[in-house]
Amino acid sequence: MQNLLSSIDMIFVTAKAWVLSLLALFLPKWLIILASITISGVVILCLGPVIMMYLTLLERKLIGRIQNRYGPNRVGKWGLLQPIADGIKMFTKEDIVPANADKIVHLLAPIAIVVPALMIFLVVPFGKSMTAVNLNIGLLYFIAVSSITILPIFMGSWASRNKYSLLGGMRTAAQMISYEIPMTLAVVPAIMMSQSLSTNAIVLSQAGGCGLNWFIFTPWGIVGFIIFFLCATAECNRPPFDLPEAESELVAGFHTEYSGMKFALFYMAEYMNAFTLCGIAATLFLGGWQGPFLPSWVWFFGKTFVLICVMIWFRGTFPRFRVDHLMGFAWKFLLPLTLVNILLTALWQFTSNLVAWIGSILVLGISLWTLVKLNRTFVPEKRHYPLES
Amino acid sequence: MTIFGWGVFKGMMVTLKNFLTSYFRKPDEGGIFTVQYPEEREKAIENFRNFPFLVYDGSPEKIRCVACGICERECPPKCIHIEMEIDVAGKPTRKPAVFDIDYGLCMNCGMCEEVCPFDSIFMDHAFEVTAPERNEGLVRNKKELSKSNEYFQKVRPTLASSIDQKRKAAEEKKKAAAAPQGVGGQAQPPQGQEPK
Amino acid sequence: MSPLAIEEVKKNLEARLPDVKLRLVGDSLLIENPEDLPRVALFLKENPKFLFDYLSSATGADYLTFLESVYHLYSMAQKQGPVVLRVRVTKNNPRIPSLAPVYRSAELQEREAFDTFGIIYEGHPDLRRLFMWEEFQGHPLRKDYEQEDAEVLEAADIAWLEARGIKIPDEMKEKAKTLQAAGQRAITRKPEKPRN
Amino acid sequence: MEIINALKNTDETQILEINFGPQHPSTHGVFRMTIQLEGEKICGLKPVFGYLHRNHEQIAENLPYAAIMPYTDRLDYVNALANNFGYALTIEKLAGLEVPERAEYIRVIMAELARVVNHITVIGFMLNDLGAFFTPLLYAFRERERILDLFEEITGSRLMNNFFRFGGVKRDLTNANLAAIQKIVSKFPAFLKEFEALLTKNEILCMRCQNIGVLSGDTATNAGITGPVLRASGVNYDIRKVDHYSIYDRFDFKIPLGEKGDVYDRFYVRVLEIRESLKILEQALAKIPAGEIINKKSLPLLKMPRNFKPPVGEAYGRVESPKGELGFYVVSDGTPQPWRYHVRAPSLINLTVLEEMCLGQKIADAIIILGSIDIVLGETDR
Repeated sequence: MQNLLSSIDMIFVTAKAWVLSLLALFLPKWLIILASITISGVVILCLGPVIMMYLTLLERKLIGRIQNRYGPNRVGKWGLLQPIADGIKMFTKEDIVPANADKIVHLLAPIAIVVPALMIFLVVPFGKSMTAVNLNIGLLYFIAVSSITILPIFMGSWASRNKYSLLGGMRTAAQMISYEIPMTLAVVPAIMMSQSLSTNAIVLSQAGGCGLNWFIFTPWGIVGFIIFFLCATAECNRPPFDLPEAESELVAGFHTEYSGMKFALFYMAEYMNAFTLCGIAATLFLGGWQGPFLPSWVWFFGKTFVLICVMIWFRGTFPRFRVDHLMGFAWKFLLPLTLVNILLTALWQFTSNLVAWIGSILVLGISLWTLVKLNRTFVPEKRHYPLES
Repeated sequence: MTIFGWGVFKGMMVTLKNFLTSYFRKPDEGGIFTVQYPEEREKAIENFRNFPFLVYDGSPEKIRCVACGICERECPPKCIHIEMEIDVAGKPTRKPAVFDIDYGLCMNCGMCEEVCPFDSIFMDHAFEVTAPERNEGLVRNKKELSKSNEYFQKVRPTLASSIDQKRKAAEEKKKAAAAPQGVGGQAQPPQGQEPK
Repeated sequence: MSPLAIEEVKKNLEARLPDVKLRLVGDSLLIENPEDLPRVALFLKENPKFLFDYLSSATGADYLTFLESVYHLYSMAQKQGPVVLRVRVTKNNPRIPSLAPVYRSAELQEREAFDTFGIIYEGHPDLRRLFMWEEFQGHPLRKDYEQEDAEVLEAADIAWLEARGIKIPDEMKEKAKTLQAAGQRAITRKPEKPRN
Repeated sequence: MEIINALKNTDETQILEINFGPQHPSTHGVFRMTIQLEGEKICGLKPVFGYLHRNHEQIAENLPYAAIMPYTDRLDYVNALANNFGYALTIEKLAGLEVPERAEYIRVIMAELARVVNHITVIGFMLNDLGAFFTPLLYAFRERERILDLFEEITGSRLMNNFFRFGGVKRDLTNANLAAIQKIVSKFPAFLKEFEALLTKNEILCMRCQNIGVLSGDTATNAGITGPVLRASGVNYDIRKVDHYSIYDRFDFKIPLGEKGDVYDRFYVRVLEIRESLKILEQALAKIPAGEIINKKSLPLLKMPRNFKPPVGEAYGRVESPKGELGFYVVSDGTPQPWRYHVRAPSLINLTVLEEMCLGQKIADAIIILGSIDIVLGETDR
């Protein structure tokens, strides 16, 4: 039984090893290393778009259900072929480039945006020894690469020569740079506790205890997770932080002037970003692929999809932030909270017992109360409505 | 003082509840209310009015319309065009030779149905009217517009049966009145409604 | 407001503004000299007895020999009204002082009346056409307005369209040429008057 | 030298001018504004009208009185019944027609249902403009659908009702219809509760809506603002209470007033107004008498609309449409068609203060302010 489980767990790793050993029969060693990288790369290149396609379907289905609709259900059973139909539509659509657009940059932007989205996949640990590249500075790499995403969006918005796009691009730049900071700081506690920048090592440090050793089950973990998750939502421009697109304000923001496959590439990048950011959130705070009984990759994908569902849930519920509130939320609320959180982690490190729990909750409570008091604009006013005859 | 973030949480609970109940609630209790259109259809509502049609009794020659032109004149967007049929002797036959309705112009107000003194024009239920072109494609001529009384009975049962009763009563009354004088013949329009 | 009350309004107005000539037309007050309108309105607005602080409707009307501007005033504070003010001007020189400085609600309504009747409201902060485009000729609600035929193109229209690379069918060009030769504009037939 | 001058002037910002509409997802039709932006802040806004102009008034001046009724449906197509009501009221005033008791009740019931439909639609669209991805809108539409089904059953059409006639209504309400209305009315509060739980206390929504687009009561009165927008500014003025037209004096209902006159007040006053409308509906359903549905004098006119010639004169009738004061000014010259027919459209006049409300706000606020004013382009442009 144990054997069977572990063999299912390692099924992809074994398959790759088997293919490599087959190649080793007639290929030199340096080519095998290249082949190993190629196989991982090809898998990721296929995985990314497929995940994106089915995420769109999932999102449409879930939002449909939230809104008491069916969602797509015509193409294939339960609409399972809908993403393919969408893909065909996108491919066959006319590609419209505005007459005054900066043609080269306009073309480059959608291509450039997919690259960092795919690059992040490299350091995501999909399962036990299923990280494409086990970098010892994995998190640093992730933070660095994910912040590149701003550039292509700004390229696209600038090259379109459209005022709406331009506004969207400005918003993106401001928003992404601001949310980069609390996100990075929210990661710090996990690094502090696992004492490593490698994603694999972070997962390994959360092992055991039937999942109770996950970082989320500590006071700093839950705060860090919530902040990281909010920042991740903002990073990939998902509602309620979807200001760069802001359908009801800026038409479609930075991709107003894109159509056909270029538009699809923007979407692909957005969904892949959502997936990887949720994957990283699961890795950092939810124990990554750690979990009892089930194979490790099932745990990883399960956790990631739960987080994505929460993102979709947000989309189905919340109205959009306004630009100044959004920035204020990042700088005046999340940033101080992350700093307090780092302090808490240090506290936890030294006194890991009941005292630490009570102390952390006290510190958190006080800091939250102070932050709410300091940010009066975030608190709803009480209104009274007289009924007169 | 409520906790900061409570409103957000409550909203999320509402959407979660709707998500879950969409799987088992009935449509009129807040479940999914989508009607899967081409396969399923909503129950037709009798009073629904769309485009007008002409009623005939029995065969299309016995069309009720006498081409009096009241509907043509009262139609607010002027989408009806009628020409009286003229027989060999040059006398009007009290039958329409041409009866065109431009569905592209018609605004489904039901005015023609209201003003018609001969119970001949009524509003149909057919709403799947399409044409590739908007000028000629949507003009319906007399042949296309004429529909049997049975169709009328099927589409709007209560209205049709009440009108049938009314017509029958009027006919019997006329017979009774006509029998002693021995003059039969054409239906006369009610007093005061014949256009001058 | 009952006729008695309008009498009272008139009496008060005459007592306060003796040089303003007023006349009762039905239930409304006709101000003989258009120049007096803002003074009357201001008096009605600020007098604590009336406090007509709300201009409900301001519109024009064409009576063939003259143009009229009608104002309906209500009081939100006293919950009374309406007082109807009228001003008449000739068609040649339709100038009326604007009420927009007194009531802001006149802003768009006077623009509309300017657009549709050509009444020039002097002192209006932004007197432009409201619904029609700036280059539009004529005032569509005047009784002598002739409507352009949308289906027929004039020579100038064809030149405009062709300059923008739009192809025009030859028959339309022919029609435009004959129209131009005859020195006519493309005017639609007026809708026939229903019988009285 | 020029470069140095250019560098000196760098702290002067350039103003960005955008055309907002007529093709834009959240201008509620083909409304257009030219907005001048300084960064994201609005420093100038000019509304441009006329993209849906069809000269309703001239069309009406060439039609007999009864034939104008279906055209009034097309004014404010979200609640056609209120337009019918206003027009019928004006012509009855002009011709001195009485309306039978039962018809009055039917009118009030239908008009209040239309008000409920309008308000939930407006709230839904406003929240959609806020960026709530269609969820509140579709919840609102779920309820609207029930009422529209009822309209279809009673009037024959879901939106273009064409239901009122001079001196009465077109069709009687059966007992089954009354029971269906009763069912909707009794179910509605539960929906409103859910709807309020969804967003009214939401922090993001409160941040976005509170103290945005503030309109003071004095400005509102002077600018002729009416309807929920006026009442949100704290002015107690409801034509149902002031004019007591139809039989509104027989019902016990209150007028909710706002505190500050911002977007949030306008939003919440509408929610409260739905509750008051439900109160009216309940009372009307309990008290509706049996009897005629149309005045005997106007019965023959249904068959011959062209014989309807009101005496020479003029009338100005107004009703409290859900958007504000809907007025009709009709001048008769004794012929079958009006000499002058004018619509005082609340959607148009409520836009007078749009620029004032938007100045100094962010571009995202302009949209919700527009959404909270509640315009329908069919009425604005006529």
